[in-house]
Amino acid sequence: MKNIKLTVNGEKFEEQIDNRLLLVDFLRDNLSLTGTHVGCTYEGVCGACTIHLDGDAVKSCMLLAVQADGHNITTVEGLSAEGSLSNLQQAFNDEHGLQCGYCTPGILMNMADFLTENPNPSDEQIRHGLIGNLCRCTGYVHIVRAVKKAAKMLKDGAREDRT
Amino acid sequence: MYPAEIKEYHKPDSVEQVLEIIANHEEGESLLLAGGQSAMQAIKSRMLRPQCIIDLQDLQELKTINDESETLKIGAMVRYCELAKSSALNINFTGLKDAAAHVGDRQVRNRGTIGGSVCWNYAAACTPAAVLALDGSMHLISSGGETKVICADDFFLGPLDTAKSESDVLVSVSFKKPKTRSGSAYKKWGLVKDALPVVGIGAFVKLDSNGSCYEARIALTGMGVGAQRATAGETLLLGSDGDLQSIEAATESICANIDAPTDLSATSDYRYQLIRSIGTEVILTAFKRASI
Amino acid sequence: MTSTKDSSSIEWLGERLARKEDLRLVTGKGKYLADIAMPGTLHAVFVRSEYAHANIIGIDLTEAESLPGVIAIYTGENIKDRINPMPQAIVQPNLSAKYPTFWPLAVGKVTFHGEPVALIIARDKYIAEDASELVLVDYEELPVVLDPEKALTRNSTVVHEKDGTNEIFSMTFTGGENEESQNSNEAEVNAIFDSAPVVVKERFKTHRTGLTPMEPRGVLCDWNESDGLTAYITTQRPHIDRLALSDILEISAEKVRVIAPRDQGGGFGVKAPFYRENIIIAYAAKSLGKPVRWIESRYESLMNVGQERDQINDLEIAADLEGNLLALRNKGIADNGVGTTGVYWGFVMPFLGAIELPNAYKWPKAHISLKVATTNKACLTPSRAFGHFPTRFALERCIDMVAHKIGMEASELRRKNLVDALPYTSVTNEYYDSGDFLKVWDTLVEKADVPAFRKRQSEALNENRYIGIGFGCGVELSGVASDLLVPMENQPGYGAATVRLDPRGKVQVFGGDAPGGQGHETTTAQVVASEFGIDPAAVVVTTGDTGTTPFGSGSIGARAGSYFVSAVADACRELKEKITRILAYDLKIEARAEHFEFTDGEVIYIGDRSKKSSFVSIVERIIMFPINLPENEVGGLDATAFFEAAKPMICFNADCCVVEVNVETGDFKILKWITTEDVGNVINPLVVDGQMHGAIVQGISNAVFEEFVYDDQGQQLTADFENYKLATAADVPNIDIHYATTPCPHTPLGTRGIGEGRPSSVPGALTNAVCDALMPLKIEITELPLRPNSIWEKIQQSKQT
Amino acid sequence: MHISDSIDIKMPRQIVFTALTDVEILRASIPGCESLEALDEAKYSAIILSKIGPLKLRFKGQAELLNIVEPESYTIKGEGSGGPAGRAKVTAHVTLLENNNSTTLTYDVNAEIGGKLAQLGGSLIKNTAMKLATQFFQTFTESLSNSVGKLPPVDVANTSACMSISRKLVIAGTLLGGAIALLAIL
Repeated sequence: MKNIKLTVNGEKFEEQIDNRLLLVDFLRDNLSLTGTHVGCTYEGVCGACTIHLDGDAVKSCMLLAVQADGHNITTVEGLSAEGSLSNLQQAFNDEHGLQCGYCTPGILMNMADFLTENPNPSDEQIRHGLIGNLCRCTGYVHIVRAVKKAAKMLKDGAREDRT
Repeated sequence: MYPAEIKEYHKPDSVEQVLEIIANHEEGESLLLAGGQSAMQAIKSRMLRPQCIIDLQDLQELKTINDESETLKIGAMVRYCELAKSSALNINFTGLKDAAAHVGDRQVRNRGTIGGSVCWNYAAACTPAAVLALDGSMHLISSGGETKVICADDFFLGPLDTAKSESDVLVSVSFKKPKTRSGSAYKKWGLVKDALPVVGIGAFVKLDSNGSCYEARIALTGMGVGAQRATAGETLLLGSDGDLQSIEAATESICANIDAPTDLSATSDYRYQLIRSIGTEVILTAFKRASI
Repeated sequence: MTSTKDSSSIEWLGERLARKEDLRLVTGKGKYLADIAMPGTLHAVFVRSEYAHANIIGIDLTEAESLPGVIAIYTGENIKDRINPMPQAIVQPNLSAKYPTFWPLAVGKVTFHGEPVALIIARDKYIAEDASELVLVDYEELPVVLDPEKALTRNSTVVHEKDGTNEIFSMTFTGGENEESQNSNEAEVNAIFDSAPVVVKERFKTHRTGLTPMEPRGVLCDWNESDGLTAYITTQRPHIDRLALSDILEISAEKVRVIAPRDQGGGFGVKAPFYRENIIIAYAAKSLGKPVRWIESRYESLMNVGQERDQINDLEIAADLEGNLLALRNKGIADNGVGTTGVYWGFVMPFLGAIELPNAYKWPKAHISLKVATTNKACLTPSRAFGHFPTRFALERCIDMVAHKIGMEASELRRKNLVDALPYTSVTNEYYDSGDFLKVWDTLVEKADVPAFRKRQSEALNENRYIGIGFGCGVELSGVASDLLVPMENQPGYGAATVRLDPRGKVQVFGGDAPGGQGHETTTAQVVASEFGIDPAAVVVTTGDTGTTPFGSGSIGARAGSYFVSAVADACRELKEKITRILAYDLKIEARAEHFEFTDGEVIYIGDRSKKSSFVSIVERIIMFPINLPENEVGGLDATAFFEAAKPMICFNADCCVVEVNVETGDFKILKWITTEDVGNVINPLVVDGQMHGAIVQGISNAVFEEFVYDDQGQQLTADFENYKLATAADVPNIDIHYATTPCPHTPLGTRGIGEGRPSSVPGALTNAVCDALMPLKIEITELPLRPNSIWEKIQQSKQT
Repeated sequence: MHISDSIDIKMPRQIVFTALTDVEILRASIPGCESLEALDEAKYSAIILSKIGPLKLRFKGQAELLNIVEPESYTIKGEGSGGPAGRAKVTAHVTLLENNNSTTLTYDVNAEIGGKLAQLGGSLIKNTAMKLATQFFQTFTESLSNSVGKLPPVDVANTSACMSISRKLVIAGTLLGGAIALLAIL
């Protein structure tokens, strides 16, 4: 057991946890932040559990919760203020960038990070950026469109974005 | 699948502390965790059951790229995403950039490190092959605090096997800057984009003032044995100016001298064909980069 | 039922409305099964067989049971006298077959790698996994049955001994009901083949692949004495699951409530069967009196479900030199796996595949038969385009081979033989109700511009570049009428919906089918909004809870756009009748429903537009103030409607793809994917586009990247996403969609159900394009997966000859 | 999975054969051997800890010996189980050919790998097994050179000696089989 202190979506937490607890389980089970999903087993390939660790998109199933001690985490729940959508979330809604929505939180977290690095991405760059997120419903077409739209919205400063 | 019990977890902030923790445990009890992008797969599947995890993430001293006059020194905890973006690798060591930019996916590159990858030496991994091609040296500190430098040729022993002992800590990977023009490249093929390489090839060529190759290194991965040199191909590049004929002779010679396995991903013959095809492209690129 | 639309119903139909459900899904507020919290929930982990076929000599639980935190462990032996075995009528098709007997946990022996052997219940999922490692099962290995053809031979080991054979199902689909007429039909077909100028005969193989919803399966059960069992299940058919749980566990049906969570991470058919895991989790919750949750890992999922397509089709086509198709002959063999999956049992998929084999072509004659073999592999699981992904691959590929033999453009040969007048009954007796295949086809071919492509192709070849074009098409079921679903799955096909108005003029819709991401909340709201002339935001849709929804057979076979929304429309119209009856009475006019218009929140008398009421007031008046009503009228606005089309309905699509093949490595790139669709009237183009994109990419991913592999001991080697490879965004093309629709005359809104069968035309079109690119090398590919490795081998062979 | 290879040992065949049945040499030659135990006349068990880099897997194995034709050939049938990690079943056929006081040892192994081993192992299984076999024979040859002359002569006609040979070979088989299984983990 270990005591950890960390910030999740701007809120400070202190918890006593097992060393072996995965970060994704900590977020889901201990903090009830169930927007972060699990879609594969040990391999860490699907990307549904992607979160931001100190601003970088990483897979929370490939980290132990104890590793997040002292760090700053953002989950999909923290991507926008309650009652509003970020540009990226809005673009996914506008362009039908999701169907079942299971992979979506991971995709949003990865793409939010991606867009800060690639403010003006090509389709090919977006597709390459999405390799770490499997989606079974959309065929990715609308996802690419949504990310492109979000890039434009961000550039146009269409609205305040907290990502 | 969830990890089996982990009795201890440490997050030291200096190499000395790491060595101390290792020393306080029986051999084989502790595991150094770098980015953890491979190790966690093994831990979650319970193939790996470390009693004690030593997390290296707070070792700031291992996180820098030092572009020194004669060598490029990359801290063991430098991440793929940083390698892929680093301008320090632009001139001679583009091959390492090529490899780092296509390891796994963005999330993996945001977390995985050069040190973790070379120490894990997975059977099909890009970074060890690129480091081997670029003649990297591993700088280790052993339990007594003494420094060891092991060159890539002596470091990579086989899948999951390296010359690093369990009580060693890898602190950096360094590359000697060639005094003459040089170029490097790395490319892989997988069934889906950026997957673990079915075949991955790195090449490094040094050219004299006439543009003729006087030293060449080629490394392969994906053959089931981890990163491996393909010396048979290298000798055929000596004296070449990057002409297609010598390059094709080199890849053909690699095929004749290396075992390629058949598995779920590809047949042996197809791997050879990929060596020919990708190998030619990679070596050509290395020459081209050297000629700029 | 009326099929005419009033003008107000146009407004929301066809609108690219952003989805309502997205607002919770993009903010992480979706509630999937694993997100449902119940205090005191215990966690379940299965111990699964490590062998494909072995007797269970004994199971030692001593160590596992003594682990702190372990609550209970179940094995086949200790539950078999307390739980009724499968099969049970509710989940057994009306097809003559050798149904295996089995319990949720293996009894006596295991029959595939991954079969549940024991169930651990613990306070924590980590502890449950610790305990699972301590369960010691003593196995005695048995010979494994892995090859479907060998399985059907007399000397083969038999997987289910009681049957004495591995032939779980066989059928002849042509020539009528009795053996004599079938034989004479076969003789006629043989005669055509004997004299036909062109015959192509090939063995087509499709590998084991299928669909993997991103959310694996899960079950959360709770029990109390007064309410009985509440079971949250990731399922497409909660009402069937409810009856099955009631029958198997002998819990009176009124005490079983099944809830499919409102948010489900994809289904694609994989969540349509009734699974054995449901039974034992419900049993454990009832026995322990505590909530029990099982969340399937991806590892378990890939070992147990989502495996489909595993067929061999010995297909022959006879044609004349002008490209007229004369006859079709096919002998199918399918690898069923163990067959221990409720509702489908494996063979229902190849059964449907054989029925759908003839596709959109006019076949004067055909002989189609099928044999399905039980093997020691996971049971085939429905996966979008089930059964006919393999048969359509065979057919579409073979048609191209005929075209090559005759020297005709494959697209022309197809057009020449497409069914050109509907309705039409296929050679396998499938009814094609309506549509215009030629319109769809011609639209596609125009977009593809074959002559221009041929020019580009020959120019490219001069530069040693190999590009190719490929075509394929598919007639797909648009919902499944009772006519087919009763004999096939022993379940009704009608759609059912309850529409309930509240006094504030808002609408609740209840549907028994349980979707998994297809956008039903939005499209249903659009239908209701267009019927009542209100905003879709005022409509709330509840699905999948057997406690609140009318009976439905499930979210399967493209039922939503055909059957469900039709029931919704009918229920709305029933309420509109009542609203207008009472409004006419209040307005003191003689008028019926068709004299009123529901638009912009008002109900307006068309004869005098000043005579009207706001929608909210009239609704409130009827629900809350039911006085001064017409004679025999009572208050309240709540209607349940059932929709059944007299005959089955279809939708139709056609694909064209352009590829470039690297002849050095066999690698290929899809340069373009064009598709034309007849989906009937479109409720929401965004949603329909999304369905098409997803289905086509699933088809590509199945055809190229994904494959379930068993070794020669029956060990499943592809139980993770590292080895079972799904296409990533970087591996697949953009999709160019065109619509060439014909409104469906049999549904109230002219809509067709779409999506289920959509991947079926993909593997043929794609492989045809690769073969077209390689025409100079005369390469015909007859097996999937379509991998660079195998293409390269074909190129090598071709170079040698 | 099928592996076959051969090595030349610069020793007469009879000595090699005898050494292959020497428990001390075998114990020393096979990496990670933790225990050896005779269950009955024909069955033996062994525990091996295999280390491949950071992975450490403990396997329990059993084996029996068949078709002994001293000093020419024998067959080992072994099974190793690594618990949750998986299992391996190995049949190894070993033949010894003598030429000029040197022996060519050929082994031909058929291994069936099961459980997580098979699923997570991929192409590494064979390679690692080969590596282990090489390691085994390297140490074996060294041990043999060191102990030559110290080996007791073998009386072929003596049944009990044969029995004891079989026992020892069983262990060798177990270890080889177990080792292959262990290494398959990757």
